[in-house]
Amino acid sequence: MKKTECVAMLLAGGQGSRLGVLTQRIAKPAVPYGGKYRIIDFPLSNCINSGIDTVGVLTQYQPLELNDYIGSGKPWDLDRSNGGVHVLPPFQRSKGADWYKGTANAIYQNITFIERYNPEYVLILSGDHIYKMDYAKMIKQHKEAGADCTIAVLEVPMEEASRFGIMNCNEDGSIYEFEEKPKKPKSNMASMGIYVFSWKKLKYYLEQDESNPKSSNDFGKNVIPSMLSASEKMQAFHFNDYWKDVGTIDSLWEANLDLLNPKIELDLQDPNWRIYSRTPSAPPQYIGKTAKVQNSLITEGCEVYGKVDFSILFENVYIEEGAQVNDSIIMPGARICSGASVQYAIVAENAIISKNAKVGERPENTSNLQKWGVSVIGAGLTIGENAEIHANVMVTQNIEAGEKL
Amino acid sequence: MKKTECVAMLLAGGQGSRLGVLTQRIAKPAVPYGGKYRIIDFPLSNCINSGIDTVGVLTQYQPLELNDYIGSGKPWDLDRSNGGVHVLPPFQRSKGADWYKGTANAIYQNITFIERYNPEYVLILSGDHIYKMDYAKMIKQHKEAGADCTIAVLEVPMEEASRFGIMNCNEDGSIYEFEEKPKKPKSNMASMGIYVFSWKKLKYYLEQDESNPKSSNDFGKNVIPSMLSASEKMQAFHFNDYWKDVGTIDSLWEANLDLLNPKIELDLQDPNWRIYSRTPSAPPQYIGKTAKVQNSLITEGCEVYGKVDFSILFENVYIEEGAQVNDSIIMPGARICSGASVQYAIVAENAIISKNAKVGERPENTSNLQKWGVSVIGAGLTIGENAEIHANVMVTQNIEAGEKL
Amino acid sequence: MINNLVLGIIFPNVHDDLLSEMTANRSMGSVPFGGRYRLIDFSLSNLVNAGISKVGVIAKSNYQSLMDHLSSGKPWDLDRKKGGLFILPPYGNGEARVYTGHIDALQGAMNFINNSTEQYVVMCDANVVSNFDMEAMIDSHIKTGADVTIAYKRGKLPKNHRDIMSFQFDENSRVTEILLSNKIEKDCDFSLDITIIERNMLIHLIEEASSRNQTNMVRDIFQPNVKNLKIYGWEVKNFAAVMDSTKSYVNVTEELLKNPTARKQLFTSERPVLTKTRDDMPTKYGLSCDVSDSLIADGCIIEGTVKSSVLFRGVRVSAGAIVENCIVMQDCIIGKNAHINHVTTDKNVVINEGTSMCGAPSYPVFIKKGTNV
Amino acid sequence: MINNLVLGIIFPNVHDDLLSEMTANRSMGSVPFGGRYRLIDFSLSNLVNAGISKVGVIAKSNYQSLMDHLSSGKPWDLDRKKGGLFILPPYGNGEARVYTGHIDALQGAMNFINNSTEQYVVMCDANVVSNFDMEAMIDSHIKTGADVTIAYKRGKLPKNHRDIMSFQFDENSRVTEILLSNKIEKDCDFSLDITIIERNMLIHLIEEASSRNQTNMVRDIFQPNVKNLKIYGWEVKNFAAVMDSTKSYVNVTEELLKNPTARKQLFTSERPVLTKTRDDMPTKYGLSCDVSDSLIADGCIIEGTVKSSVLFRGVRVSAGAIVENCIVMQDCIIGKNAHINHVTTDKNVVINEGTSMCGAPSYPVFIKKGTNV
Repeated sequence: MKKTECVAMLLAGGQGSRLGVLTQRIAKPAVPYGGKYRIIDFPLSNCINSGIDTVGVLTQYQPLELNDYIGSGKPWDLDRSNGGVHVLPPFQRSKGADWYKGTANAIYQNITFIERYNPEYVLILSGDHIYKMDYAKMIKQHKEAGADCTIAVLEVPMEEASRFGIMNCNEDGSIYEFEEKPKKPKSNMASMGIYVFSWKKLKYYLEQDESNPKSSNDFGKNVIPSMLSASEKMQAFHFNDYWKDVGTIDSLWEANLDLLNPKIELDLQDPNWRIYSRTPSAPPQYIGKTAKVQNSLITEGCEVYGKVDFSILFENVYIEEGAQVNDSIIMPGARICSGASVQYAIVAENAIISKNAKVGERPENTSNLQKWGVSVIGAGLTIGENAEIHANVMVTQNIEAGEKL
Repeated sequence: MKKTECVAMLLAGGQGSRLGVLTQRIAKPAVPYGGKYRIIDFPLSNCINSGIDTVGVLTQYQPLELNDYIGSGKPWDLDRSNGGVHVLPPFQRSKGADWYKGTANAIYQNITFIERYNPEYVLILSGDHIYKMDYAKMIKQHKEAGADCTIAVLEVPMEEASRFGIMNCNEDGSIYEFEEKPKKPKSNMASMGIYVFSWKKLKYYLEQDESNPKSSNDFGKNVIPSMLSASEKMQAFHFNDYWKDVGTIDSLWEANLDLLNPKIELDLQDPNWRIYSRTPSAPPQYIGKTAKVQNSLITEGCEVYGKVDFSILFENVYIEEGAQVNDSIIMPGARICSGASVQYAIVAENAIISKNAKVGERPENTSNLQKWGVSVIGAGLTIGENAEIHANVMVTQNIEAGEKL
Repeated sequence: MINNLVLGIIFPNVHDDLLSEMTANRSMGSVPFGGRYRLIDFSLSNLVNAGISKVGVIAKSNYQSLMDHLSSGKPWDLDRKKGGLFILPPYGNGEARVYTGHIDALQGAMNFINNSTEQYVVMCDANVVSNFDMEAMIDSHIKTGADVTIAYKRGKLPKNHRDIMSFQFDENSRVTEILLSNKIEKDCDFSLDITIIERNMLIHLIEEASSRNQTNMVRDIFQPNVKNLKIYGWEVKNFAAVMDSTKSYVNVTEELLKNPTARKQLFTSERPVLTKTRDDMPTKYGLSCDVSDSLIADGCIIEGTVKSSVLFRGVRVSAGAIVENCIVMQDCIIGKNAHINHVTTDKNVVINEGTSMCGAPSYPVFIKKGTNV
Repeated sequence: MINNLVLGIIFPNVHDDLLSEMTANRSMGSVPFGGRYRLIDFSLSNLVNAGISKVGVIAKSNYQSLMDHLSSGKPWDLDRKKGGLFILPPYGNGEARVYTGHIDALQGAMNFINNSTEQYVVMCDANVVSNFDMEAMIDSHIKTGADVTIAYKRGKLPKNHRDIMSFQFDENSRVTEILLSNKIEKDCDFSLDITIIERNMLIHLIEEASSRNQTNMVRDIFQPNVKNLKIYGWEVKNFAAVMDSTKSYVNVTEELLKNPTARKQLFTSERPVLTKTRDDMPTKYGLSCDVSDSLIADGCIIEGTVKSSVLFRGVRVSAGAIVENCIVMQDCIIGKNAHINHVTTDKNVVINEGTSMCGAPSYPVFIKKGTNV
């Protein structure tokens, strides 16, 4: 039997409920990002660029769009006779059926899948982060250190450390302690949720974990702590480049606009580290005579006749003459009508902002800065003429003309 | 939006528990058949040959092997940019998650999938039958009759009619009554479980059915009867060619050996109606000097040095010199050692029948003909030297040398 | 269903000489057009959108870039087990030589045509840009019982094209006369070189003509047989243009910028124009950029001024640069404070910092692939 | 990982003349072999099984059947976005002409080679049948620091092959002498024409040689430079055969039947020989059939006698027919009571009812494609 050195397992099952209306009908990894990508493009592209061509994607929440998006894996060069990308939903066995109970259980339920490739290592990834990372380097370090588990860590500002899972390390990089959201963090090394395991070890601990009825079957809460307490060799792998968790509306908005920030290094056009995506067939973008576009990302299929500043337009967005879009993200097929203004907002797929409607507010214009935040218009909704949507509102149904929210 | 005339939905979720050890780790539609096929090759090939290129495959039981087998749909020419074959497992929504409760519920849960293609008609298929059928003819009749639902029916011997769902029809082919396994059947027109629905009607009845908490959400038990009682236009479509339900060990065995019966018309080599399958890379079959092969189907990768008569060998089967195989089905990778004899049996994948072991019995050699039946050896099992497996035994674990069962 | 009823054939090389500057290292079919396409994409998409699932491309020379572009046919959903895309280059078998006209091109592909089972054939030249309902044209061909149906456009004749047919019709759109004069000044009905014919009739006509060593389909088959063959016209009312010179290539592009209806008809979502993707990121508009009235593909970085121009994928317009009335092909770099006007640059051209190049509306300048100016 | 480190190049046409009967309408690479393969499958599978993911096939003539066989490269997992399979036919660009030797073939593909980024190149001729661990050969090339490593086999020299090298080595397997005599009678170490070289060095050597109008890689590059270049040999211990005549083609096939070790080495499941599938059903053995010592592909129907023969896909042996010591290619029909012995039939041959054809072991008869006997 042919051996595959490393199989990647991508946890894409979470609902991402903090993204609210954006993940009502799609799984979080399928959320659009950066003008023509989906969040999942990043781990998938990282895999193929790192030479990992066998990837299992674990799904259970609203997988239809994600399944179709992944398809045969062609856009990421992951359609292979041996290996390639496989979507792994939960399933029924001859004795009973289970949804995935936790991250570790999801892997446990797919042991058969992993064993078919007879791997030395298993790489655990999640579908919630925007970053470019060479997993091959991490696997190399894992091998060279003779580790049982290697965890990618990122330095975070000390004051934010208590929001993360923190790894406390010895000088040689070995981890002696893991604290989940510690009140008094001892270090600022946050786990990125990216693990390399030696497969034999992982299999042992997954089986142990499964037989413990009290476990919540989660990597961070159960598997990593029990490996630590059994003194397995755990190493930290340091990562210093751009990394962003896009778990909240504000962080998703920020991560998008980071692409417009010349100080932030996230080059999506690097020929040595392409980020691949499945793109629809759309004509070139047309920028009309009346348009004024600055500091923005715009993609094919868009037509722009209004003003666009510091914003990201996905495919087939239509900005009418006299419309204005600032500091916003406009997802595929949305239309901003004449006289409408969209600021500090995310407008989801195919939404329509009618004439003279206003969506979102600049922080400096808000009465209560404490309550300020990015506004979100759900997919396919219509905001009526002259309606006003204030800051920090999540719109989940059509808004009548003139209404204020 | 582009319109697809007809979307096919293939119900492949059942466990097929009557196939016992053969479906312990794989779904029934993935059971090998005919030397190089799987059961699901028949409905999939029928679809593409009928010009239907959009197929949803509903799975929930042990789908890993089936998913991999279907893959991108390439072997059936069903890897399409628009349409193609899609595997549809159950999933979680923002409010709750459900396994497929019944055949109708499985379709109900995938209304979103169907609606994306905006079809006029939906064809419901199952993955349990061996037959070649031009669905285009059935859809044509459905259209011309202006029917709401067309059900494919087959004439069965009157004495067996009470085992089937029986359609009672008027002279014009319209169905006035449906009886599930009637004790006193009024006709011998059995439903083949193949339905064409006008999508709007089906959607309406699926939603009605779903809102009825007493319904078991099954086409035969609920949806068809309620359409009939509402006087919707239901037509029968007559089918006269080879059709075989492979739901039991005996019928699976029979359906295989039918391929060797010159009186039975099931041509798998017809250039106008190819049955496609995903085939592994194996060298040509080698028939050795000591071999004696008659009236059998043998495929690539086999090596035969013994006697094979009235049998079907799948890929990479090895028959040693001095071994004897009669009236049997030997699935991929199995090995029959020298001196062993296999008769009236199904030997599943990678099983080993050791030296001088005996598996199965001829009906004429059985003491009690009432209890006679085909014997089955489960996948990967070893039958020890000189062991004897009598008729009608399903072997689910390794058998020691000399043991008798 | 059109599927399995009609075979498509594209001639990617037949008019290479008309765009000689752009076809020095590529076939007509692989000339870039419209910001993100190659000319062959339009013919291929028309065929595929009409439901045709088997297409032969009869190549002659300079077709390596065409092969790279078409590869397995996946973007057009033509990577099929049955049918799909067939590239038929010269020396591929005993028959195929480097051809000169449609007749010997078809003669070289006779094996392919003979072994097909489709009843009809649609043949397209690659220098036509249009997006129309070819299925309707096929239906009309079948309904009228025509021997040959040829798509035509009403308008001014493309004058550089020596072999362009213009038609006279009777009241049923049957062609009564075929003219090959390029002197016609007023609007006329000229051929788009998209032709439907029964496969068996095509085989017969080609064999007849080859046996007489004839090579020119228009002069040797259609014109002499206008009375014997039932030739019908099918008017393309949508935007359609025949490229017959570098200047007409520029004019057609300008038309797309000026005329929103033309753009809408060519880029309708009903029948998308399909092409190979390139994994570019969205185009980045810088802080100081000034862009208007332009068609722009993905992967560009624009920090300067772009007006009434078409930018292909991966073009970089540096700060202070001005690009007006230009067609800038893939991966060109316009340096700081450079200024180009009425210029067409082929792929990978670099306009250095501060350089100025200026054509005239009546005489656009063309800069060859890979040049550093 | 070999991936992205080594580029593969196959010459499917270079020795067409050696199998002239079988290459009348196809390239050497598409000659059927071993029941279900084409010769090129062996080179391609060796490359792919070594982890190479970019392969160029430099075609010359008669390559339409080769293109159909290779199509998108899917069976070899070579339909990639990065790398994959590239067919490089003549007239594809300004450089590529109909070549005569390896040097001008490579010269015509220079764009492809230049634009690749791999450090090494493995070149294979298509008339060699073997299945060996090419990854180990590549590792050895890197470890020894050789300029060139050539795979060789110890045994009797294939005598019809004019340009076949035999080697003398020093104790480190470095080649000290290259002989081109085909008079050598005893066992020698002869080349399998599978060559590893650094890409940049290859480019340099080819440019040098072309500038002198040289075309023959063996005579013009390797032989004169045996002292300047560090040329190493790498012995293939597995079964390996060079096809240099129709007779040797038959002999190699016979060897596969006679020698279980050869069969096992060629068809190991560790490194499967990959080929295009055809959707045939399993082979049907009739009631009265008598089959022994034969390699048989799927899709056959056998009602007669088959002994010591190879049947390709879709062959039909009718009742009463006898096939002995034969190679019967795809879709041949052997009629009732026909008898053939020591005969090789190309594709689609029909042997009519009762007909008898008989070659000798030393002189097998060959029947051309599509013949009705």
